Amino acid sequence: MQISDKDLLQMYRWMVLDRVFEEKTFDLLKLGKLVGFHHPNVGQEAVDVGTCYGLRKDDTIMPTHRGKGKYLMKGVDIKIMMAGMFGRRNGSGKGRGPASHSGDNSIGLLAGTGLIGSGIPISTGAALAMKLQKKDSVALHFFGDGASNRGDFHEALNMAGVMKLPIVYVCDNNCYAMSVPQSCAMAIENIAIRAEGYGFPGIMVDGNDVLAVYEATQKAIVRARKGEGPTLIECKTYRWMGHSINDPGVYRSAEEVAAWKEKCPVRRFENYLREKKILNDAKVQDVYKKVNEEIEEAVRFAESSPLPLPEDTLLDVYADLKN
Amino acid sequence: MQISDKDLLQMYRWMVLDRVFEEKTFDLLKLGKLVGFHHPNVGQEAVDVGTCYGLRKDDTIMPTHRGKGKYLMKGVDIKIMMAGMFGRRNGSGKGRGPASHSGDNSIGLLAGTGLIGSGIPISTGAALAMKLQKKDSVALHFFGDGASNRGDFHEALNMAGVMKLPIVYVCDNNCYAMSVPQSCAMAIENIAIRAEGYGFPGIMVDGNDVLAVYEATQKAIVRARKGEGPTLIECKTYRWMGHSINDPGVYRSAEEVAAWKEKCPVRRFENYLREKKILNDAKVQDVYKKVNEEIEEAVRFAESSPLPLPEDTLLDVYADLKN
Amino acid sequence: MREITFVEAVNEALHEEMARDERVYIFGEDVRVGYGKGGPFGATNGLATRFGPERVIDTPISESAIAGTSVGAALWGMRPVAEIMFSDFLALAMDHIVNSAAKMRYAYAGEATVPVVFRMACGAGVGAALHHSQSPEAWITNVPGLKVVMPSTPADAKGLLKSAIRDDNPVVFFEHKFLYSRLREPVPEGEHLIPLGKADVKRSGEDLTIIAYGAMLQQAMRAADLLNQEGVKVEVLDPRTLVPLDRETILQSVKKTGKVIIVHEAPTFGGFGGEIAALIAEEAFYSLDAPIKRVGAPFTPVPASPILEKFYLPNAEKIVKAAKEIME
Amino acid sequence: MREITFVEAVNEALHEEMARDERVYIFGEDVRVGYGKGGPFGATNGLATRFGPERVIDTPISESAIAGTSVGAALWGMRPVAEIMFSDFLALAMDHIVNSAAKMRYAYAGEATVPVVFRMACGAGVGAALHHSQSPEAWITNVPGLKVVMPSTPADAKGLLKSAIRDDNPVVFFEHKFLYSRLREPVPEGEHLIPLGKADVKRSGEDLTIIAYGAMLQQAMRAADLLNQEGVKVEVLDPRTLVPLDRETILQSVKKTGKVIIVHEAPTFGGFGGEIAALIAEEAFYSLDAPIKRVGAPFTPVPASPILEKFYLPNAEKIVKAAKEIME
Ligand SMILES: Cc1ncc(C[n+]2csc(CCOP(=O)(O)OP(=O)(O)O)c2C)c(N)n1
Ligand SMILES: Cc1ncc(C[n+]2csc(CCOP(=O)(O)OP(=O)(O)O)c2C)c(N)n1
Ligand SMILES: [Mg+2]
Ligand SMILES: [Mg+2]
Repeated sequence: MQISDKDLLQMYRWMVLDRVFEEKTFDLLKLGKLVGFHHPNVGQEAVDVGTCYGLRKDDTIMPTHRGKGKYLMKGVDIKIMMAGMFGRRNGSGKGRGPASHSGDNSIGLLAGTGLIGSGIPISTGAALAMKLQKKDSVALHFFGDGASNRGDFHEALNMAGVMKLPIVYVCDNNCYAMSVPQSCAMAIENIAIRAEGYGFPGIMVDGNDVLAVYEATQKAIVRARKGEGPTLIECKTYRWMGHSINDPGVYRSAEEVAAWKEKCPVRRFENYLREKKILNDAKVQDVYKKVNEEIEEAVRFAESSPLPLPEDTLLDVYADLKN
Repeated sequence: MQISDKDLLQMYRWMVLDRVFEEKTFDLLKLGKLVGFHHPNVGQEAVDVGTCYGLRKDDTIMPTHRGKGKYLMKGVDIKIMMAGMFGRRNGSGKGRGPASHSGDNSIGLLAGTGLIGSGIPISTGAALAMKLQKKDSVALHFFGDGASNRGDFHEALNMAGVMKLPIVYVCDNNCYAMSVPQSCAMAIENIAIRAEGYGFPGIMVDGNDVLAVYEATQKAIVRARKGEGPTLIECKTYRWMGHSINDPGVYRSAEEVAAWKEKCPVRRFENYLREKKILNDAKVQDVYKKVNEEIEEAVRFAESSPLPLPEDTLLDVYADLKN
Repeated sequence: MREITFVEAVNEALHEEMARDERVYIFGEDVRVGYGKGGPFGATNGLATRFGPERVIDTPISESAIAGTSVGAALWGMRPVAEIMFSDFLALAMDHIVNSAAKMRYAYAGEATVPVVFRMACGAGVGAALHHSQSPEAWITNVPGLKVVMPSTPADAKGLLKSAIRDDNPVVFFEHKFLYSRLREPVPEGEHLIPLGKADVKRSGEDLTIIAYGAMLQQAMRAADLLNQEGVKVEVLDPRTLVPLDRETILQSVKKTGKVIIVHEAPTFGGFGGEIAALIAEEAFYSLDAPIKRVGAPFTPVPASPILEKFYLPNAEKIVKAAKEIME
Repeated sequence: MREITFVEAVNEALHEEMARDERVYIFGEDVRVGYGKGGPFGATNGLATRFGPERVIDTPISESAIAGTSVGAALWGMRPVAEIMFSDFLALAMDHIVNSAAKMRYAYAGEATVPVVFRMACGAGVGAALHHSQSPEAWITNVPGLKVVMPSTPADAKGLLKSAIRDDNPVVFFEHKFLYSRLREPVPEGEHLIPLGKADVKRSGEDLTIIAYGAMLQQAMRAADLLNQEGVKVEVLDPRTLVPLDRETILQSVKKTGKVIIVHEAPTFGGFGGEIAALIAEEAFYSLDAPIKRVGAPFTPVPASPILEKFYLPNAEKIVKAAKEIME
């Protein structure tokens, strides 16, 4: 697959942004500055960037609970996202919903729910809408290895298969669902094979190789736009940190974590771009500097943003009725 | 597989009983004599007999809504079953529950619920109990092609796979779920392949060939008793009649139905046994005569059985509390 | 006015709304053909031939995904009418009704609407036993974000369903299956809209208010007749919409009569009648001159036998008995 | 008596019952290790090391099958303690709780028992937002066949959980997550059983009854203190078990005080408070000398922001305000 240097650089910038954003917000979380749950995505950046790069505005995505990279790539303003994480009135969710489950139809961002796996039929319904509306947009849906054991996974993928819906299911397989390793939750190694049971292709990719992820996604998107139906893409990756701030991660060995850190997707892509002479020290530093500045600015914006008013509680329950 | 002549004859008798019982009770239904829903099983007898023949008392089964053959084979007294269908006080369910969703622990009959597919985890739980109790019994669970699209199918089979539970999942694939043909409900032809996604074997058999069904089931049972885990067996068959008494079956052609009637599992087995000289005209007549008598007697028993008392409504809601 | 059955009224509403708005589509099991006339009950009769299988979609047996995909399609510009064949199966769609549909607008902080209707056949009286006969409205009336509707007459069914389809909120729409083909009444042709959230005084009276909905309205009307013969003037009030509940009309009636009986088919304990009783006990307390009575089913599953089911169901006689207890 | 936290009390009950009866096993997500101390909250701490992974079973993320397999295992001789991590996910297990567990004994016409406990962490106050903070008890209190328990103190949590595990009926056991590590109180060591279906008068008084459960009991006690300072003698009654409800104790109290406030954390509208109010309005009507008040959450999802959540939650001040309205 041919990708321009400009695109490659853009992708790299997103990888770095994703990494730094997650690290930075985790620090803020530890400082008690953020509201709600946050599940750091560090180590899984290649999935975000490889799947979301180059999507159209009228394509939808629904990210998972883990990480904010996909939101940002789909077009959520980083300041608004940060303000949401700070629980501010102008941020994602505006204090009513959590920042990580807020949606925005204008940029094709579908809100999930806090229930693992329940988003799968919701995205599938958006794909059904696209088909009924005779559009060539595509829905991208994200979920974890753990989510693939929910009944909703089965019901939705089966429906998408039989109705040939324009959707790409992306499984962020990071080997664990909270403390439970994949081997304890299913008797198979490759979740992708489940697609066979729904009559469409299931593909495995190295989830730490952004270009492999990108290529697989683009193929699936073309297929979906042509009306040929869904694809399931399983991206094998790993989360470096605990499930959430409360999780010391006692269920896995230091060696295992270290081995995966060796396969760092950001460094790997950086090395590749250096080899291709697209990146050098100066450029890398520049990317990090700009990304850091962008994030710092977002934090400043969030910190100076207004808190919600208590009475905001009562808004937006119904489209017509008032509390 | 070696099967004694005696067993073959027994199986034949069950095939005939199943067929005649379903036809007879459908007539009674048309006469308005039965209470509740009934879904005739005519055409699918080979699945009942091939799977349930030779089960142990400490094995469990959970039949579907369709047909009573499995209940009778597992040991429900035909009179009690009939009395249940007549809504009598001494019959299955005793007027509280419907005859087709009543259970009896003493013979390993698990009650399902009226929700298609919801029984799958329940049987799976019985298999888990067997494993925890370190028994070598097996759970047999039945469900239709339509039920295999329920989320519970997925969640339960996945659990059974990873926990290596002693259970055999039998899919009565009769090509339709009410009016919906399989092709309209899933993009695959062979439901058995879904087992791959759960890490255990999925097997297809001709569901109109009682011996093929028997052989596949026995193999799966041996596997389960040895602690090697579940098997999914898909039996390809067809229901001759409408889904229920209300269903004129406008969604399928007369030719299709006729073609499947050509493949009648009862006649097929009969012909086989005639060829093997195990059956002849006289024996066939004798089997039909005895079966008819048995059913007639059950009907007489049911008709002369007491109706429930209105206040029975209030019984058996809690093990301890009284209404 | 021409008379049609309850299910025909439902069907007419679907026909009209699908013709009016092409974003409306039907999604459920056996809705296309079913038993030959659209679904097991005929509610979707003629829709597939008129609007094509693209807009009248047979689904796999996947209640959770029926509900969940409908939420997604509603978010993405469609107006799905999802059918859950029996309301007992609401339990399977529960997550998407209470956690997805009901909360989406809040999660979006007002930047999205979820115009989906979940239709489902509820209620007992047809010998369908414990898993096909429940009245589960109380399972979802404590869930902010949902509207919950239960019509009692063919005309209300048509007018409320049309409004529900046009509503920008998720609406759970209970259709009592006992009424489907048994209740035939005048129903206005063409545009006939009944606003959600408005109760209807089905009969005026000064001595006693009976509040009843679903199939119980018929029983309340019969009870009113019986009581009238003994000189008790009964007001029969049908809330029609449970969420939002028309508090004013209820309170007005009770303030007038001072006595109230609340009737529903679900078990009394834990039923929606509790909400109505609590409302009255707080807001019309000083107008009450007798205990608030509730008449509902006993605390048991719905039995299979018709003899037992008859004993189980609330009816006019039980309402009259309750009335006599508070009219003394 | 030694003091332990709410979650330690839950944990102790599990330890004791697993030691007592080897048919008891734990089944749920992350119950074995979780965040290092058994589950996300520590409720199953130490169980896996003591009883082995065979009896403390980590499951896939499959709430429906967690519930459904537990029903099957209970039918086949085991006594499962199924864990649904957050009670919001009850919606996913709803079918097996309301249609399987609750109805099995009836379907078997009394020839089976279904001794399963569904434990789940409910409630708000910890900033967990709309899908991890609900109080869904009213979703299931209209379902015959279930018992529904919600303890308010560590001692009750231990005593009720032990009873629930020994009960031959399906029990839904709500544990308020705000209390888990925040409430530390004396809890009897060893055998300590509190019967299901018995309310507890947590404080006696003659002027006003406050009925409250779950995390709201603390608020009711605080309100009682505040009101006491103004000379109002408050009786605080904790039903502890919602189904079966201890009607006698409730009616007795209200008959004594003549005034009642019902408090729960779920939205007021459609909440379980309606059932309690309706009971009182029917059975203690003539003893009442003021409207029945309910204090609950507004009719909105649980908001994410702590500022909003504080506004959302019922508390002692809101209870006092309601009290003043009826004490005048
Ligand atoms: C239905 C449901 N069950 C359980 C949870 C609690 N929970 C939150 S995240 C999580 C693990 C999810 O694992 P996976 O899908 O692999 O995603 P990951 O966290 O690894 O990215 C669990 C069990 C939940 N939120 N929803
Ligand atoms: C959860 C649920 N959805 C829908 C129904 C209505 N229903 C009863 S039988 C049936 C078809 C079942 O098809 P299948 O599983 O293939 O079994 P078959 O009837 O063909 O034997 C349907 C949709 C139900 N009882 N439960
Ligand atoms: Mg994972
Ligand atoms: Mg079928």
